[in-house]
Amino acid sequence: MIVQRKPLTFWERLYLPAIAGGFKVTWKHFRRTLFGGDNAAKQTSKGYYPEVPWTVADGYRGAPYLLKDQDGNTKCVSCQLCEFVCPPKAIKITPPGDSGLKADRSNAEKMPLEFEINMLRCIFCGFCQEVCPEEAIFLQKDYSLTGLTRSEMIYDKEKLLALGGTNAGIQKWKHKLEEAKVQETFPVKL
Amino acid sequence: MHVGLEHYLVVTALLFSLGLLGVIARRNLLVIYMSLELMLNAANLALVSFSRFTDNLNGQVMVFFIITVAAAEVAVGLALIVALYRKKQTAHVEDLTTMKL
Amino acid sequence: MDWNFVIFSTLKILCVIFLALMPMVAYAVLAERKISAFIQDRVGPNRVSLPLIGGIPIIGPFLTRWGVWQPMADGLKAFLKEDFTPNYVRKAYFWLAPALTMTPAFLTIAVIPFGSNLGNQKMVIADLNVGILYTFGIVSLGVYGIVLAGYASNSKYPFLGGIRSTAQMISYEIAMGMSVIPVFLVAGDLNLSKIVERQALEGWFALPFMAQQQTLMSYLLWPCAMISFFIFLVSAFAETNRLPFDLPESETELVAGYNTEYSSIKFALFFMGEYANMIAASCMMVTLFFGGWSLPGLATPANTILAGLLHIGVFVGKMLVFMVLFIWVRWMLPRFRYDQLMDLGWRRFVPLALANILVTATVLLLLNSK
Amino acid sequence: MAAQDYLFYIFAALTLLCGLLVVVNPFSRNPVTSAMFLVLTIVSMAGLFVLLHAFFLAAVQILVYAGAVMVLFLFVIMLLDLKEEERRKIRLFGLITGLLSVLAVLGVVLKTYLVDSRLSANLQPPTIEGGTAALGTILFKNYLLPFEILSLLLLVAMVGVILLSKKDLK
Repeated sequence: MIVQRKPLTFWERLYLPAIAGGFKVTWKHFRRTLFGGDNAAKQTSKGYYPEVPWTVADGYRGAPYLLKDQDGNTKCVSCQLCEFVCPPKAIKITPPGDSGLKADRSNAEKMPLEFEINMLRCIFCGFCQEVCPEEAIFLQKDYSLTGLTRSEMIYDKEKLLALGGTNAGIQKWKHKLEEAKVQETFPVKL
Repeated sequence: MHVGLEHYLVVTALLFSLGLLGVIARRNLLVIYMSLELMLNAANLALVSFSRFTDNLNGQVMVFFIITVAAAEVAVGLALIVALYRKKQTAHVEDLTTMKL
Repeated sequence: MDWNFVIFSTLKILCVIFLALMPMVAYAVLAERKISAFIQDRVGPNRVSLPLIGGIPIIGPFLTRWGVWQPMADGLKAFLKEDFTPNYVRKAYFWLAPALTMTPAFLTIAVIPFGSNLGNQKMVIADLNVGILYTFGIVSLGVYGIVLAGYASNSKYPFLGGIRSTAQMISYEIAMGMSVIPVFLVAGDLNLSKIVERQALEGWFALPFMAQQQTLMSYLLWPCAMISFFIFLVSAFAETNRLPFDLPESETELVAGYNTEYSSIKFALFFMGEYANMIAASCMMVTLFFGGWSLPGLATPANTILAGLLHIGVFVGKMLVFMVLFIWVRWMLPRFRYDQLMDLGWRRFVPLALANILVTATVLLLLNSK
Repeated sequence: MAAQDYLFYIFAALTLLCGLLVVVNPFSRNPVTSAMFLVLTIVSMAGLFVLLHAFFLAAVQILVYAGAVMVLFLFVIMLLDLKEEERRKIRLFGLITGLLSVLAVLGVVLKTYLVDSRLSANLQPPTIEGGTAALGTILFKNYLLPFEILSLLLLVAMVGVILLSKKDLK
């Protein structure tokens, strides 16, 4: 589809109404923030960030961590889909290979020997979460990742698992089953 | 010794011959052009110093004219060089020896 | 040799550069960040403070909360960051370019009368007869820094940014130069101090009612002066590469234009050059159109120290208004397209400025022939 | 010696040195280097103009030459992406004839300047000032016709350049 560029009218070509409109909008915001003290930090919490922690909204995409299931077992099965999909190539997975490391749960074959996320490269896009078939990696609410060295910012498996915690509520196959059942009834949404 | 007309004229003479040397010795069309500018500037300096030491503003008016003409000349000359470069892909005088484009 | 003259000139240069211009550049950056933040519903820098400074009564809390020390932190960071020179750049020009951007901006200040008198010293570094021509000459030298930065980086985006910037600056220099000619026609002098003194008596060119004595002529020439001022203002935005004309470094297309390859203090020099240019442009606007150091009650050159300081304060105050304008407009308008920019410069402003010269000359001729 | 004489020697030396580096730069054959040194030559020459009290011309020299003409040069060099000039084998014949002709011109000019007694005759201490007003008056009184012809020349040059720089040159 080609959208024809509309010729500007005389007023538009003068640019003056646009300037006035721009001034109106910017002045409104300027006045509200400077004199009303009404800014984003005030709206979401009681004070400013380092002293008062920021209230993280639902759906915020923070740092990706690995999860354990309700029995405390590693959910990741080392399928390497997240490593493959990661746009900045921040994830590096070493599969068990010859070391013969078995999964610590009975319904999986294997688990990664090493799982590293370079938090300096991570762009918090959430592709890894989306692609994971086991729901083992989730973007959580951590937004303040700091370290004094580069190597400190490469999080290994133990650290990721420790930070990730347990989440028993998310059970992907159960959801899939529900989805399949719903689809069998052919709900027609209008 | 007090700086007088001769001092300025020696500078202009040296500058002029430097420009001439550039025109003769260099092979890049643009550098030759710059050397021409150098010669024009030497002439400007001579005119201004004459005008100063003979208490007469006519020389400075001439310099004004020369600067204007030089600007026009540079514009046309550079346009010619660009056009030439489009045809021949070179700006070296040694590669531009044919009489016809 | 007149040693008095030499000493006072040196003193003036040192004071203007190190006590006025450099801090002003630094705090212009802070102002830019604060004002931008307020317009975008944020608070801006408010963290940096020195130890024990909060203990000062009354002003202490303000000194710790308003980011007052942020420029110092920024400067320190610029010096301490890794100074990275990429491979394959043309080194000599790469190092030369930031200096060449910064210097002309500072040189422009030399002819601006930033006050009337202080004691028996005129408050202008160099009271040149060709004042405005000098300014335009120096401003036109400012292009070299950007051209060389684009060329020396040996990389595509800086190169495109450099080429764009050159064309833009040369084009708008013409419009800018032509726009101020009516002012000189009216004033009959190129000397900036004389222009300010004339405005103090007969009304500022942009606001003729701010005058010691009201004259019919200044009101008749008001429209011309306003057109002059408008073209000068817009051209100043283009000359300083500020939005809406920041095409040389439009980050969505060219990453950062000519300063893509620069880091640490070299980048900081480009940055400071931009702000120094803004200050110079504001000074020029105040001097040419808004009566310089004068106010209706304070129109005569000062003969006491207090009045002299007051005049300097008036000048700086007027200049700061324009600085805020420069910063504010950045958030008001989107960036122009390149062809729109060139169209505006060549097909609107140059003819308008030429017509303006003609009209002003005619009005002056008619008024003077009576 | 007065301070102005020192300034003359400084500016003259700068002009000649930079002019030399435009033409025979031992370090670089890059046209951009030549152009930059030409800019320096022009700026230091503006300094000489100021010493000769030609203030208007000094400003115009920087404004037009350094600000516009040389930027145009740089623009073209960068657009054409010119390579460095190769160092050729020096052809002795060409070099000697070139140097000889330059020396001959220099000799003739210098002889005229230095030997001519009229020049070194006692001139009045100069009083003239090349300010804008003085130059403008003489320009519009005595030289009005040349001035108008010049504006026509600029127009012609402009039209010519636009024609030349069109894509398809027929």
